[in-house]
Amino acid sequence: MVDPNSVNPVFESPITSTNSGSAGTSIGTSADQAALTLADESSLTKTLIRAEPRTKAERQLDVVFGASRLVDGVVISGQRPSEWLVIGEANDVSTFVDRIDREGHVSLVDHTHSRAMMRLTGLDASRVLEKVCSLDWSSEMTPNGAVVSASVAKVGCDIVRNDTFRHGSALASSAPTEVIPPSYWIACDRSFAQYLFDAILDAGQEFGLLPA
Amino acid sequence: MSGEFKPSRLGPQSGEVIDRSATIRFTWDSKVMTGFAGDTIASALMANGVRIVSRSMKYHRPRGYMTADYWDPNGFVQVGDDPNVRSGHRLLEPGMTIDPQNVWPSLDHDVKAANGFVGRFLTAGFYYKTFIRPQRLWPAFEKVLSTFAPGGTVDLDTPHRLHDKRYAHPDVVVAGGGPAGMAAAIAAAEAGARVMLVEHEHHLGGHLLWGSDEDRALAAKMRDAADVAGVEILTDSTVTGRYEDNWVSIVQRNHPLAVERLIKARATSLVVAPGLIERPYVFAGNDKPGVMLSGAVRRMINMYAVKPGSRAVVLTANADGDAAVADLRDVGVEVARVVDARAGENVASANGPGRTVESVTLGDGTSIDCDLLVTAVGWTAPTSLLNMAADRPVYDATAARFFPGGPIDTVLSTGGLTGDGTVEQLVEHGRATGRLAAERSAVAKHRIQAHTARAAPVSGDEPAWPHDLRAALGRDPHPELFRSTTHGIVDFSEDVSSKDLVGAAAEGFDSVELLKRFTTATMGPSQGKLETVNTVAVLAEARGETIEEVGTTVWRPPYAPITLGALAGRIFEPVRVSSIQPWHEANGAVDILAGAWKRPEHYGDPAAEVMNTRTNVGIIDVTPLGKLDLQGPDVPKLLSQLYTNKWMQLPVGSVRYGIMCAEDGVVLDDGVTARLGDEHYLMTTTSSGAATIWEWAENWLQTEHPEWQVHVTPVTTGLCSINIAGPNSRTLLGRLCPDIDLDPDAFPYMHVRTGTVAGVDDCIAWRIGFTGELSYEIHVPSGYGLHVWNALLDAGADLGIKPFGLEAQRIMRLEKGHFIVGQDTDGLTKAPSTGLAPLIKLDKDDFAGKAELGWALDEFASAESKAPRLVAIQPTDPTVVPHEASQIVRAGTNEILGRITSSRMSPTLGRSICLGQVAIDAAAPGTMLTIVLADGTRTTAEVMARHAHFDPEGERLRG
Amino acid sequence: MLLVPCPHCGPRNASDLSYKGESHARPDPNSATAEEWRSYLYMEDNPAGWLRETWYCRSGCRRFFVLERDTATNEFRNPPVPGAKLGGKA
Amino acid sequence: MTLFQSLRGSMKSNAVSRPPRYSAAGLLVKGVKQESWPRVWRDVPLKKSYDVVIVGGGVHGLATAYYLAANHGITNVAIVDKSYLGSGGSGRNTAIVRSNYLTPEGVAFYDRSLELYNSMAVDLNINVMFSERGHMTLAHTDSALRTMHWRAEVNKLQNIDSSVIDPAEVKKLAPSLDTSSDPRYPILGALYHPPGGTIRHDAVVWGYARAADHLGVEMHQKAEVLDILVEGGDGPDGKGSGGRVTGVRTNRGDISAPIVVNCTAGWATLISDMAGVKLPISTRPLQAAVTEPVKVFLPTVVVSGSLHVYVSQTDRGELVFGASVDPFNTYSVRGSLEFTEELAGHVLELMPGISRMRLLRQWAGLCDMTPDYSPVMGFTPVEGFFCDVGWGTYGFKAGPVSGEQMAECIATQQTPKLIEPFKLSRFSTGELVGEKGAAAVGH
Repeated sequence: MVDPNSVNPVFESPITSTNSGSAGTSIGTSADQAALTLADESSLTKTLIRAEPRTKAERQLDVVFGASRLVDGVVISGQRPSEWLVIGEANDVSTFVDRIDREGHVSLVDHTHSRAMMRLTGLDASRVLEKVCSLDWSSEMTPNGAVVSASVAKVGCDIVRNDTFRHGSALASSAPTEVIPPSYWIACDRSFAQYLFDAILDAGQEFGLLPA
Repeated sequence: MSGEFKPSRLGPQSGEVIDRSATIRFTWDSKVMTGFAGDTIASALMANGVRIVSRSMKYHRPRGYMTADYWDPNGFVQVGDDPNVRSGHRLLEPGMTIDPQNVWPSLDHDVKAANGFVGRFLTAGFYYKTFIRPQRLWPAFEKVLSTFAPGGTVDLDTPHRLHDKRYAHPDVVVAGGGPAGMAAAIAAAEAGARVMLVEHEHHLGGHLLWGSDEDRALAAKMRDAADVAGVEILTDSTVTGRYEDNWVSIVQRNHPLAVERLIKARATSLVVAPGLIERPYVFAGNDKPGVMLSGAVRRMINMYAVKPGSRAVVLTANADGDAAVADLRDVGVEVARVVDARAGENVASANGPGRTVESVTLGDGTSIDCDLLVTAVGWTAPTSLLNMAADRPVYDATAARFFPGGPIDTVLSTGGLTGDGTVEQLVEHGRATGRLAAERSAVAKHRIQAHTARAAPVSGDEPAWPHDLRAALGRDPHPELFRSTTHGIVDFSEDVSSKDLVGAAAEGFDSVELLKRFTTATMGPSQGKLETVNTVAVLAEARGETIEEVGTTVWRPPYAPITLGALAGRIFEPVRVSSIQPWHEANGAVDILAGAWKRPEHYGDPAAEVMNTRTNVGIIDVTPLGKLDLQGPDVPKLLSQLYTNKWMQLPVGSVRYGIMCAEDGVVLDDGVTARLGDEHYLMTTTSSGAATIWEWAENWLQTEHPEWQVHVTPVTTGLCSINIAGPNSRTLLGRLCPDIDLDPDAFPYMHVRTGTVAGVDDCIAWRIGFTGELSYEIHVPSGYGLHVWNALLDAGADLGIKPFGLEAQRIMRLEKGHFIVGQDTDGLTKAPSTGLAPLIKLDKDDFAGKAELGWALDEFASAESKAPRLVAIQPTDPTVVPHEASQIVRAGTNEILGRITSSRMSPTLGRSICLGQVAIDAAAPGTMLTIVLADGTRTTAEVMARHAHFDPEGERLRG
Repeated sequence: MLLVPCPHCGPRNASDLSYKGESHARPDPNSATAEEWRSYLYMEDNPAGWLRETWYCRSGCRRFFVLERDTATNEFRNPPVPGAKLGGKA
Repeated sequence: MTLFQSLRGSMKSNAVSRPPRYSAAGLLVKGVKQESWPRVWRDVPLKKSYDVVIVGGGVHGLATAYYLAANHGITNVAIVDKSYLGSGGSGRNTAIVRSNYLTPEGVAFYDRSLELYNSMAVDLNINVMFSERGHMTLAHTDSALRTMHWRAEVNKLQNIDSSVIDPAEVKKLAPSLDTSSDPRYPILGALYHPPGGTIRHDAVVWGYARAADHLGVEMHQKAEVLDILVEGGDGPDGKGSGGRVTGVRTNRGDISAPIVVNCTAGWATLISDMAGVKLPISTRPLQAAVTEPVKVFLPTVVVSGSLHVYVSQTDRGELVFGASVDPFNTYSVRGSLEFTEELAGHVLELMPGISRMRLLRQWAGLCDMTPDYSPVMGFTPVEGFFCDVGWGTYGFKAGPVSGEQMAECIATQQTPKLIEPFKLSRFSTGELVGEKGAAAVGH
């Protein structure tokens, strides 16, 4: 018998099938813009930090509800009042989280396994979201950096728009004339992940959305 | 009859929208015909000489095109599996199979037309007055009557083709693409607004399209300008409704991929510019084929190059009627007589004797032969969208039509709906409206952005609200023409005549709403677009009142009918699965849907799964179990508030069971909570209660006790939960848990430990006993859930490990006598009824339901208690398994004493076992109950002393 | 679709929130008479006009808050200050 | 003299001669003579005083008036309504009737209603088009199926024709339903109730109005109640508990009456507030919709609790749909788009073949919801002020029996046994009615 304790566990994403059920039949999108993609990023480390107002932790996080920022390789997302999600590679997140002052009513929960995550990127990304979510995805209402929670295809999701930065680093700035396509991190309860991935792919079919 | 006029295609017309190079073949009533691309079904049929399109609903009278547009009440056809297609609007497509509806056996020879002869007896409301006696015959009558149902036929095999939906957040939606609507859209877009311009028809331009060449040139120019300004143009699309806070529904019928797409637009401003709908005139014979409205004639000639008649009489009260005269003459139709209503002339009847118009009798008695009678007697203002914004239209007798009532901040109107004018005046009014809409949207947007956390910051104060400084359009005088000296049809789709209305009013149905209900006028598919004003006018006349005094009816959404497919769109039905689901599916699990969760009910033989678990060891995936991570110094206070029992002293490493009640004392949920650390707890709830209990906890924390420091975080699927049950469970877990001491003294029943399972860190394991066996429930980070599951199966192979499903778990818990909230309890079951009264601790200061539970305990203890008791029950005949919900009655009577709430054949005991709710006088142990089985026979059963049928002392689970 | 002015998220579709009904103060369960308690449980003001009611922003910020709405017109007024104590005994 | 005796004293004087009977022969005669029918009810001036004033001219108010006159000889009765007769819930419901309730008291009550509906055409001389087409409540989950069994078993013990049928039988009764295991909510079975069906709701209103009118009852439309006159109560202005009613104030002046009955739906709270009587009611709209007609294909009434939808097809071929009440309290009846979207989605899950049918019209009516899905009937803490309110979404089904029982309650000054469970005081004693045990969509 193999010693089960000797087998190294490997993280399994809840999104086990990334095959688009239907070929992306694109309309109204020229071929050179067709880089509209949906990528599974569930394996990123996510730590939920909750800290009451006026704690040191709140000042360290320094992100208001509805906004996000990149700091020390992690994205801090102000996803609810007094509630932040820190997203990044495991080492970066733990380094960051270890520095958080725990004085006062501050708590941490590892959400890596609770929340699946996918990234939708492309010039038509907001048009895809517009089909599955009732929010206004214009840059006035949901600019780069915005964070919002909403129902996507009937699943509760936390969404971060980060066109110009990712965990790890800011994106290498492209030529100034080039349009930076919008990019959204969509996090949902792990158990819904496969359903949601498929639903978004399906909605994006008309814009040529492909799994990345 | 021979020599009857047949409409035909004209030579090329300068405004035609058909493409003569693209011929389309189709069938009508099984005859092959051809038309052109750009034809509507109506124009193609008319070009092929078709005059009779349908039969009327009640009297089966022959009907031809009257308005020849979307609203034509006579133009309903069946296209393949699509019933009730508006042939005046639907574009012709190659290979279309088009058939008439409501005909039997055929369009030309309709037997039910006999209804027409007895029409004088079939007055409105006649059904109410007949078929009363003998009452037993009514069902037979009803069967016959239902064969008279109008409309097309549903093919029940119609697939739900691709329907799509989309949300939009435009600054301005303009409903109507005539000159004013286009102008409004252009002006708003030029002012910086995001604009959607929605036109019901296939082309922008409205009435310009059937006007002069200059009109059409203007339409084309504005269309281009709208494009340049960045307006999103949606043709063949309809704004079907305006709901709360300018939630605007738009049905797009010409989407390239979807059959139809429903767009839900949160419009900051809505501009209503639908134009006007021409009104039919009421007179004898007004529904004969050959009677057409002026707009229909002009569209047919100018847009579709169809000659509608050879010899016409035109009743005109306005410039549109005059223009129809000119158009008819231009294409060689003899206009035998222009009857000028402005000069007091009138039409009294359109006459047969055949099925189509052969002559017209004028008001002065003159009779003129003709095959076409055109009327132009005024308009209905389609104020539906304004009605939906609470506007009530106001009648203006001078202009002989209704106008919008008061102003609405975010809903503006323009075009013919608001007044008359030259094209230039309409365009100017439209532009002013578009600018105002854009300015108001900018203010509203500023406000929303300023109040929305995630939005881009806005600078400066909110701009002042722009006032409506538009110059109003004028109102041209128009004669009031509703009904002639004769009676005719008012509601063409319902076959209701003015005579019916007068009769109904005399009977007392003399308010608009009662009249509507009694006669069904305005209730049919055209929903009042053509007939509302005439209905009101005829009622006003009957009551000797004015139209203002009578008032009008409220137009209800939708503006135009919407297919169920479009409303449904893509159907989103989220399904949740645990990390282990791929294994279950690969290993023969039969799934069950529990709420949104898809989970294994069993793997083929639930009884064998029970026996294996009781004998060896079984594992079940219980991931759906609700799990809440609780942190903070005040967690015990929260637990004390939520559960009925005590929580202030729970030691670290312990697990406790509790029930939760609502404030009315009714059982809400149950489960165990473990204390993992000083200020760290893990609560479990029932699977179905997970979301509710989370919200319930937040509610207490946020509204009642904001001073308590507790963070509640749902971790249901962050932790993959596996219950390991059976005599071998300790041995099995021991092989995978190097760092947890499983010795019963070190890790007793109702305790919790954290450690490594199969190489996975941060796992939680606790000992509980839902199944009644020695069992460990482990919670592992979900990304490793499948890994641990496989490791258990591998490590337990020699221990007889087998997975078990929900059904085996249900059997085992019933053997053990554990109740399930929501099955063994119901919406009225208070906590004492479950048998867990000792868990209600009234000496706590407060907890949810405390007040009611105090009274409930007193009631429960009294001899007259009416509260049911949950008891274990065993049928006398061990092979009889009463189905769940079987009623327990007093012997020899039908008096209900309770019911079976759970029931199974126990594989362990080899007999049937039950839980049930019974009245106090049937609850004593040893009581023999009478149970009514599904087939009506009765059987007996005994009330047991304890809930547990199996191992009542709990020796196994504590082992 | 009604827009509900969430004090944290801004205007949100009503379907993003759960309606919790009229906001009534909870009596002390230790001293309330049965009549008082059941009046709290069951009786409603149910006015056709301004009503103080509790909403829960289920899809958004997950906060409970009290709003005032005119039940005849569905208009809201007095959006509350975020974080204020709601309902309750105070 | 007791109130009962004084009421009895008022009988007979208002007797009115009977108008021509409705019949096929009558129709023929009128047709030949080209005459019109006399008014369905008289249009008479409002008097200064009545023995009983009924607020609300819907099925409940009209039935109460009719049975007061027909069964108890109390005819000096006025019905006042702020709009036209049947303008509220009576004309907005989806006209479904059934008696397969969950509790014995519910079953007994609604069964009596069904009995009255059954004989109504003859009793009132109007064809109310009662279509006993059967009523099916679909179960999509084990727990729903268990509840169906529960209802069926309770029903059978009370001799109600009600049973649980399997998907094959469901398919036989309604071939348009998808009974395969493919849908997200597969049909696992149904509670089948053959005596349930539909009825023409307007005809019920007009039938009661016409019959009550013949017996001397007066109908006053566009007569809005502005206040209820109460003296001696412990609340402000002498209203509330311990007071007694003396009349009503209307937009057409004061009317004195020793008995005032609140038979409103949607406005029950507002009317009761005028008497100082507090109710356990929240007002919510219930929406409904109708499609364009197509040839008849659906022979029974189909209800799905899990999918919150009920549907039937009229003899005219329209599908009539209803759902559950709106998610928040409001007095606005403008209707919503989301209602139609959800409705269509759910209907197409049940009947995928009808995606090309078109929704023609949607509307809403106000429902007064109570905590236990059961009405509030009978006496109130104000003497002479009676309530027949809180009818939620099931008021139409109960119209006839409510009228009959309320009339008895008023005439005898005793709470009849059938409505004993529905008394207002249950909300202070905590003895809620058991329909709460399972009700979700109660149609």
